[in-house]
Amino acid sequence: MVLSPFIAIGLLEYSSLVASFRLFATTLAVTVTFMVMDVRVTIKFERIEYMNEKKTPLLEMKHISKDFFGNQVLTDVNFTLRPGEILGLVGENGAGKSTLMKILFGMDEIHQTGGFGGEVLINGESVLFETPIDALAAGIGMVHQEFSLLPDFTATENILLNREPLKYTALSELFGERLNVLDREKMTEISEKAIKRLAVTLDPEMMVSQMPVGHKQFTEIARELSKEATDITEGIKLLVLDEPTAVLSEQEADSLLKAMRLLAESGIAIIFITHRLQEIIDVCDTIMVMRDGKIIKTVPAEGVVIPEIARWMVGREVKTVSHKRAVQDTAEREVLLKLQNLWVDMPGEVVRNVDLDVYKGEIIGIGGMAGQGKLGIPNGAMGLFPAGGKIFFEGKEIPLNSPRNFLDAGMAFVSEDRRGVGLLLDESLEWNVSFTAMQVQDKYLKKYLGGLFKWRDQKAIEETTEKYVKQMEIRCTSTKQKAKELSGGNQQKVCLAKAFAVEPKLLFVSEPTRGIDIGAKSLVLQALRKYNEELGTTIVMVSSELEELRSICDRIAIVSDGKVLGILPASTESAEFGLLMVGQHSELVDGGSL
Amino acid sequence: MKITFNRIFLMRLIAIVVVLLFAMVLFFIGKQHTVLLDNKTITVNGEEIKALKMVEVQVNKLEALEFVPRDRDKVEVTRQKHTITISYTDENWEEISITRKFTLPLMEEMVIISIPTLAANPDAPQSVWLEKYELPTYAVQAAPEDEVVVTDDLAGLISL
Amino acid sequence: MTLQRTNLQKVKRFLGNNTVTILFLVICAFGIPLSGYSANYLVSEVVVRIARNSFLIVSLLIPILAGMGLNFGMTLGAMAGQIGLVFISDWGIVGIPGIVLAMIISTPISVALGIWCGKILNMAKGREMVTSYIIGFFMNGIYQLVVLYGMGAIIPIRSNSLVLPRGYGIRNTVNLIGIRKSLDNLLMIRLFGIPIPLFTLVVIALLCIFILWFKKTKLGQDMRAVGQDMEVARAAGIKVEHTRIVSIVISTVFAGYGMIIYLQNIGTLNTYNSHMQIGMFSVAALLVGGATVSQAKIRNVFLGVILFHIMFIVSPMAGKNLIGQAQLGEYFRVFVSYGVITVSLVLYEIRKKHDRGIAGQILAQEQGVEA
Amino acid sequence: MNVKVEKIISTIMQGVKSFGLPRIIIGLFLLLLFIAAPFVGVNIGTSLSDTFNRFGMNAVMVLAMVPMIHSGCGLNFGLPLGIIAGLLGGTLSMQFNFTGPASFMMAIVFATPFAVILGWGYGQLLNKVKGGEMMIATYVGFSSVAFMCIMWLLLPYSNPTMVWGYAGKGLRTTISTEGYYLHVLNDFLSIQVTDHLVIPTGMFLFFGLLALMVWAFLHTKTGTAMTAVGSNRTFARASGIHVDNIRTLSVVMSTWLGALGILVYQQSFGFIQLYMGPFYMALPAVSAILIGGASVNKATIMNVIVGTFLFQGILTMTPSVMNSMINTDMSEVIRIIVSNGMILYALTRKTEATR
Repeated sequence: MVLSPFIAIGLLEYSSLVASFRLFATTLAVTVTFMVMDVRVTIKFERIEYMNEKKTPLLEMKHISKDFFGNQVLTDVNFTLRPGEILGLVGENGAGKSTLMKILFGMDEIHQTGGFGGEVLINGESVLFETPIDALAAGIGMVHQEFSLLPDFTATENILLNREPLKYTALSELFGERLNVLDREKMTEISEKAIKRLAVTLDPEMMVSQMPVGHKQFTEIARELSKEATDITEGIKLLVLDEPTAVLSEQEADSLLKAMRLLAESGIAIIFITHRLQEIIDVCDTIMVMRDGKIIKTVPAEGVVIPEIARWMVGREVKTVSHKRAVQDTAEREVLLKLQNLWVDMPGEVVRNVDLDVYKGEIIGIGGMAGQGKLGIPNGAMGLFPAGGKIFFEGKEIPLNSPRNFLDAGMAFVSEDRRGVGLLLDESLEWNVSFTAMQVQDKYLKKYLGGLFKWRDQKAIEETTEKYVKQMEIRCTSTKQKAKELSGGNQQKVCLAKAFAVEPKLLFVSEPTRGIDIGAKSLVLQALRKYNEELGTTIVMVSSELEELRSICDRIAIVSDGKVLGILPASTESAEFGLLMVGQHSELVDGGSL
Repeated sequence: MKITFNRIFLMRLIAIVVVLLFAMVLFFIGKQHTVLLDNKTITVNGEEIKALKMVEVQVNKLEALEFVPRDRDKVEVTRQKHTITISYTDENWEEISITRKFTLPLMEEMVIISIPTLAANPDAPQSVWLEKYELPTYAVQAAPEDEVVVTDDLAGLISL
Repeated sequence: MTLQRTNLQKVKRFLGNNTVTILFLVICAFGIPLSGYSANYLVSEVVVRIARNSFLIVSLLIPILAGMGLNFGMTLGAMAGQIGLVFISDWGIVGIPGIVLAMIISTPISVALGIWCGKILNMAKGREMVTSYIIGFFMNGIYQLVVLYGMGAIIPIRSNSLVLPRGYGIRNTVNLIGIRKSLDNLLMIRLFGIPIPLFTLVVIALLCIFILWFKKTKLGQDMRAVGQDMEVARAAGIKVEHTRIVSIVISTVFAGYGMIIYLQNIGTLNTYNSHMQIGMFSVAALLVGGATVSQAKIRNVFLGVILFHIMFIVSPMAGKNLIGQAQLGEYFRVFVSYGVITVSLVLYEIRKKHDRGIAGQILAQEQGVEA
Repeated sequence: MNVKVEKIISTIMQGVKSFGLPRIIIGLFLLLLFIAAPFVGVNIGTSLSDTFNRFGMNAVMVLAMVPMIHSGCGLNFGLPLGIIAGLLGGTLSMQFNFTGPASFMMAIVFATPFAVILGWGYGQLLNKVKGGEMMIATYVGFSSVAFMCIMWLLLPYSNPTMVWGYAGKGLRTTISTEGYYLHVLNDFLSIQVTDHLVIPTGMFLFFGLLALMVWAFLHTKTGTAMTAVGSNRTFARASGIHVDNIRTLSVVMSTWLGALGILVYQQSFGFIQLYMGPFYMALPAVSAILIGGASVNKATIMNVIVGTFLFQGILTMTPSVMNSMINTDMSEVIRIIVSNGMILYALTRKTEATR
């Protein structure tokens, strides 16, 4: 099976070929001319046949573009999808996959940020969904990464949530149809039918809270499948699966893939988003690779190998790695921080068993796909989420689950959750910058009566804040301005200033550039770089942007499934990282538990 | 709010009307009336009607009451249509029993029936022997001191 | 992915889940012999109180179903019921017709108050209970404004026995002689010398059947969904806000009916304080029966009424026999009523927090297995 | 021209917004009452005097809200717990026959350990129920009052001015503070401005002292931490603050201030109200600070002063003015509606993004 754009390109090439043949023909023999004409006719014939067979693709997205306040996230995205086709959509975090899906579903987020450019066609008709409900009515279903299931409902109840078949009761004449009674038998029947289509064993009467994760996933898919055509809605035609296998065991994933094939055979088109490339190759008809908001490649899945995809994903050979520090012999360097068997319980981000050595003076990056545990490492080490295992700092063991001990040891953490963890939104910049240093190290305090009274030293606070405002170029009206009034980039700078004020020996930075514009991004990265070089502070930086890590770090650890898969020097080619992220490793890997 | 005249709106309208009608019916059948029965010598249009010596009066199927002259008693009834039966012995030692139907005005709390008048004019319209009655006003004025309103709900806490 | 529990842990969990009920069983076990009441007396008192209070308590169930916690705003319904009773007393409608008419009058008032209350609670998601509690207080002010200053002045009240001598406002107590026990006495049977108001019990049974049926309706299902996770319900297209409002409206209307049933048994209406305490006592009784902020069943209602009211009946006498002061027992039962609510709320919050920590325990266990 | 008008309007709107619409309405209402007062024959001097007096009586209890709001424990509906500590202090001081100003000092001394112990326990409890503090605080207050009802009957008090005459034991429902600490603060340095207008300087000074202490505390390291805990608990935790300890400290402070508050109240009021007396004491204090502009997680000393003045002013003025005007005393109803309406308003407002 071949995708239509390829046909189009192929045809173009053919027609130019044909033109040249025709030119040729005027000077060549008539028979040759005839031959050429013949070819041409056959081509034409083929094309007509093709158009007849697939006259209207199920879904067509044309010239889709989207920007969030000037920040271009999608540029001219085109693709089509036929009934029964499985399209594998891959790309790094931030490549634009989720934005594309949000556009498809008409999420509020899109409408509130100024809509999008281009056109979405379903069965050849241009559509514009106001809400996801409209999209559902048109027969598009989505299974999210996070389960949207009710824990105390059975599978059946969840599958038919808000679409329950009803039995008439007289009271409904008066109080509306919501007073009709649920038709339990019919509900079971429908859900069993939907489950059967998946060809899995799933007890329709089982409570979701007692299900293994895989069954929850199947319940979600069955919910989409159970949507049959009614007079106002259409039966399910297109299913979007957003990383459905991320939380599944291998066995569960296998049965899911089988189920997907079954569905495709019954004519349902599937868009399959995943980071597990082998799955894509196994199950998809077509693979579409996105990067930086563009479609890089759309190829038939047949014959593609993982390294190829990984290369497409990570893409561009980066020219702008700003520094190349001599890779020193790591064996001789002093270990500053040692993580042993660290596990962290952080919602949506499970760290299972991390071993990691951080050397003094280096910048080490931690990368990996979303939800694989990279964010959990600093959060768990700091003690913001329940954690277990061991951490040694400068050879001493630091007790876990106690932020105070973490800070006292001389470490600091800039959280990825700026608004939730990083800032006192309702307080002034002064407070935000000075607070941690004041509390942990008794800075900016005047002491009276031999330290019994520790009075806030307003002047010292102001001076420090002003210093950092200048140094970091924080744009604000005054140091008294409230943190919530600043832009994202400036808020991030405040977070960094807060950490710098503590003057830590080791600084954890988590997603320092998330959600801020390019100008602020480079400022933040520069500040980190400078801090590391001037004061020799060791930095552990967590980021989902590999290029960012490569531009600033000495070494990069890749985390997957809650474990460190491997550590590579930052100068390693992107493709190697890409491979590592998707679970394929080469000999270059120099550490971590495998 | 947009009103659409669909089936459910109609149904609700009907239901509300039915409930209102039902409420009215309840009003008719649940309204309590006090009927005072009076056996006193009374002067009507200059003509004196003597009280009956000994009379037994029964309203509906309630307990029968006995009256001697100057007696007054009351019965409490609901609904509007009632029957009254009086039985007495006249001067000729004849047992006389009169049964009459009467209708109470809906909003009347209290009416008085003069038994002698009824006995004298058993066939007269009910307005002759039944009239509305109002409590003498001095009864109300007798309680001039203002009642102290206790809105503190803690009082109820202890004495529940 | 569930933690394996040992038997000891299971027992602990059972005790933890039923702390309040067990505590009450102990109180009653000590209180009954101390009070010296005969079994016959106690049983007949409890029967009376079941008939009197159950309806009110059942009205609390539906907001719990919708995840809105204990509806302290049921006092609003109680107020509506009382207004209905004031009107029928004024008009002199007696007996069963009087009760039914009072219910009919209370309904639109309850619905209006319920909608208002539901809207406010939608604005205060996450702290419904404390808000509904304050709504009760706030509405009490409006109620006083209407009953103490409006009735007789703006709203016509003719009866002198109702209106204060100053000419407007309803008196402290309204005698409900016309409807007193008319529901209870409609079908009173005696079993082993214990009078049983069968008709009232039938009404309560009908309400319970309604609640059970209601849980099977689409609306009931929607409420369960909203109660578990508002966002998931919203994503499925359920009108979350509307559903929550409806649950409060139903609760308020039933509370109004419950109040009328309650007062026909008592026989007098304390115009300015009957309603205020009723919310607290109903909530306490429900919690004693083993319900929590997030889960309540009909059996909790009856177990609760029985245990709570046994405590209520015996404590003054027990106090008198123990210390020589009946007042001590009275204070004791007030303390217990409030204490019960406190303990239940605290246990609920603690358990909620504990349940959230389970994922961590699983991870720790996993580590233990792997290491 | 037009632009100028628009600018003025927008400045006014800004001002209204920052000051809060409910406060402006209540303030205007109070102003109206003061303007109307002379016309209906109410003496302004007496009214002002009353208002000052009640301000002094209640301000400390309103101040008791501040520490808990600062640490993010929400409105202290559990104020009765602090009041109980105060009652214990007051009654103990009388039991040991301290008289005059000394009895007030000793009441504070006796009340302090109770306030600390009760506050500590209460704080521990609130730490276990983060997120549901307000409802639980309410019921902790109620059940502790009911528990103390039993204790007032049982505790072995013996001072004949305090116990029931006929039984010789069990405290009375109201105990006069006359001869003990009646008006010790009211009369201290009080200024007689006119016949009707007296300024209870001592009470103001006492409140001023406590307010200064709270203000100063909030400027120390620990005070700063407390504010941060209330503003964003996770932030504070990530800055190495032991959140639970700070919260407990705030609850102890609130409880202690509540204890002092009730003592100040009693010395002016003249009576100690036991048993169900403290039951609903929290609500007026809560609504006063809300009227003053505080929210569920932000409060300042200014909110306390403005709120107490507005709330007590209305409580003083409405009965006298209304009574003279329409011969009806609706003040109780107005109090209920205004105070609970204020609490509702605060509860339904979306709290800041950080929570």
